[in-house]
Amino acid sequence: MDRRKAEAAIEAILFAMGEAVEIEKIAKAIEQDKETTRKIIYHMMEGYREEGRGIQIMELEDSYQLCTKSEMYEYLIRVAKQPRKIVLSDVVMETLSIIAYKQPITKLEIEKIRGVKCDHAVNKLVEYELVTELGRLDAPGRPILFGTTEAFLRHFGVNSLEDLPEINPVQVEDFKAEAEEEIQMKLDV
Amino acid sequence: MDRRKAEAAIEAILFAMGEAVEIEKIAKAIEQDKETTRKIIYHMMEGYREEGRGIQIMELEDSYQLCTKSEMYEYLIRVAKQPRKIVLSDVVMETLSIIAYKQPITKLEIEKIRGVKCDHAVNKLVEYELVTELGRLDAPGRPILFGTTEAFLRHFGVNSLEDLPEINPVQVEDFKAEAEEEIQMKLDV
Amino acid sequence: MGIPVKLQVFEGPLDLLLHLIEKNKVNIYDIPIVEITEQYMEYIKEMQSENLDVMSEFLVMAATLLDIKSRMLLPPEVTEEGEEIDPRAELVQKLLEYKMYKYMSYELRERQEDAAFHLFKEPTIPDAVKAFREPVDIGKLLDGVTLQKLHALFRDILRRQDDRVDRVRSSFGNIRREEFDLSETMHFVEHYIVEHANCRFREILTLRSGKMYMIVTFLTLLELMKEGKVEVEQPETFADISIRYTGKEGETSELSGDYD
Repeated sequence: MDRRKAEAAIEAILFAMGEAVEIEKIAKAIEQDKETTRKIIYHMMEGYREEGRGIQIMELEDSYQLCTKSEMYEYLIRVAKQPRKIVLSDVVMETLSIIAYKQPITKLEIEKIRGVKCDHAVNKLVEYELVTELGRLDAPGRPILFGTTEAFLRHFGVNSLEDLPEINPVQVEDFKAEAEEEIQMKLDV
Repeated sequence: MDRRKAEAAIEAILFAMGEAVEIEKIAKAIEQDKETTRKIIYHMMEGYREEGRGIQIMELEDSYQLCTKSEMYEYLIRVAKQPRKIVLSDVVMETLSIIAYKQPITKLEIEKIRGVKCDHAVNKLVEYELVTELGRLDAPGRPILFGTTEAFLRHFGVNSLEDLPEINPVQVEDFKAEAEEEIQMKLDV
Repeated sequence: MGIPVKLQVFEGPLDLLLHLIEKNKVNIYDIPIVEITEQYMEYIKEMQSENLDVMSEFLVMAATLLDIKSRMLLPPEVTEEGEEIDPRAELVQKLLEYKMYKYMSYELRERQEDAAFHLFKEPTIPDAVKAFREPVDIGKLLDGVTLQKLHALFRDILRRQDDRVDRVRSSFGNIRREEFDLSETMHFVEHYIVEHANCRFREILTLRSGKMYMIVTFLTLLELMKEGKVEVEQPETFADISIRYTGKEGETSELSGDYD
């Protein structure tokens, strides 16, 4: 199969499936190995980046998904239904960030960090499919371990968990001060 | 708005909508008149045809829709149809053996023997063409009678049903009497 | 000291503590525990939350603060290495960790806002693809399944079914619906009486079996008496009944007809 044909097939697959498709499945469909497939997809991503295209390929861990380019948003909102925006409260966001950075993690561990109960927040996150149960900790009570989902990556524009905004302790200190000043201002109003 | 940008916007719109979009809506979104918009779309259709694309624009009355090219179906099938490994589960195998030995037999009778429902297993066997409907039992509800197919005989290298390994006749007699009594009772009630 | 902000804003005791530290512009590593504790207590006094769960979490922190405060008044404990232990150290670590995730949550929120500009698409799998059914290769499917295996399987099922039979209940026997033909029986009994002219009730009972037969025989006899076709005699209670036919032959059919 030549590259053009393979690219056409991959485009058709990603288009029809709509959701993220694992590299294994794509590779099998075009009868190539994973590495070759990945190279072809990267080449396609390059092609989509050029002008004249309204869509792009998003990489999510080991899966790929087609989506519209962000600069197309202004045209889209005139026609398309606005996607349901998940508005997360501060509590839920805090819980999510703890799960994102510390996964796999149990509710108890989250509560230790936040100093408060987190059942509600975790349940909300599971309901939004941003967080999922990963299994159980081999400890008394066999508590559930939670981790983030593919939807989380998509929602936060993160390609993989390694791509999460980095925690740089020094920088964090500065940023934190800033961020908190902002909150402070908000609270004082 | 230049043509390339307009094409990108239209691609994004058709992609995000998924369904057919009326020309009016598209024209409005890219702030062009209908005629210009149609020309741009025709140009795009040309492009999709020529390049190694897996998708195309379909014209439906005064609407346009993105869809996969039909020659891509074989690849889609490989992905969309989960590579479900077809194996005969124990349940299905058991059901097959019952049908082989007790044919013609109704689902009810199979269920009596197995002690559990067998709809799924029987349906699977029919789908695999190992079992087929032989007719109907002359009893209330006129239940379907099932039996094995020629494909079944062929696979097991059995010339006829009489060639099936024998079951200890005494045991079978006991069993038969039992099974029939049960069925009899059920039918009589 | 007044309460400058709405209390509900604080997501928990750590959140409140961080707020106080920030507000007092103090170093998180060197928390003036006396002031902060005082302010903290002031806050929770105002909270008066009815939600015990929420309140208890704040109270636990209050207890921790008071504990730290009292330990600050005592001579410092030292580790095995001879280093002084700051009673605040654990709290500081907790606060720092919480602060970090709180910050990361703002970072993530920003990312979320950027990512929201991408639109996705529902799956649109063509009908032709959806309708596709993989042809089943029976050979592959039944690979390794021999006739012997099938046979063994069936034997197994038979044995299992046998095991399922309740030994006690199954020995009760089955209740069979009696196939009883009323008019035929009455005919039969009457015919016997007509033919034998003199006979005994028990004699007739031996001809057939079943409770129904006994009952119908007796009823038939009563009917024949009513019609005056027979004379009966029973010397004593429970003794056998002798029957004598007094009617004419050929009248038998009317009787059973009433019961059809």
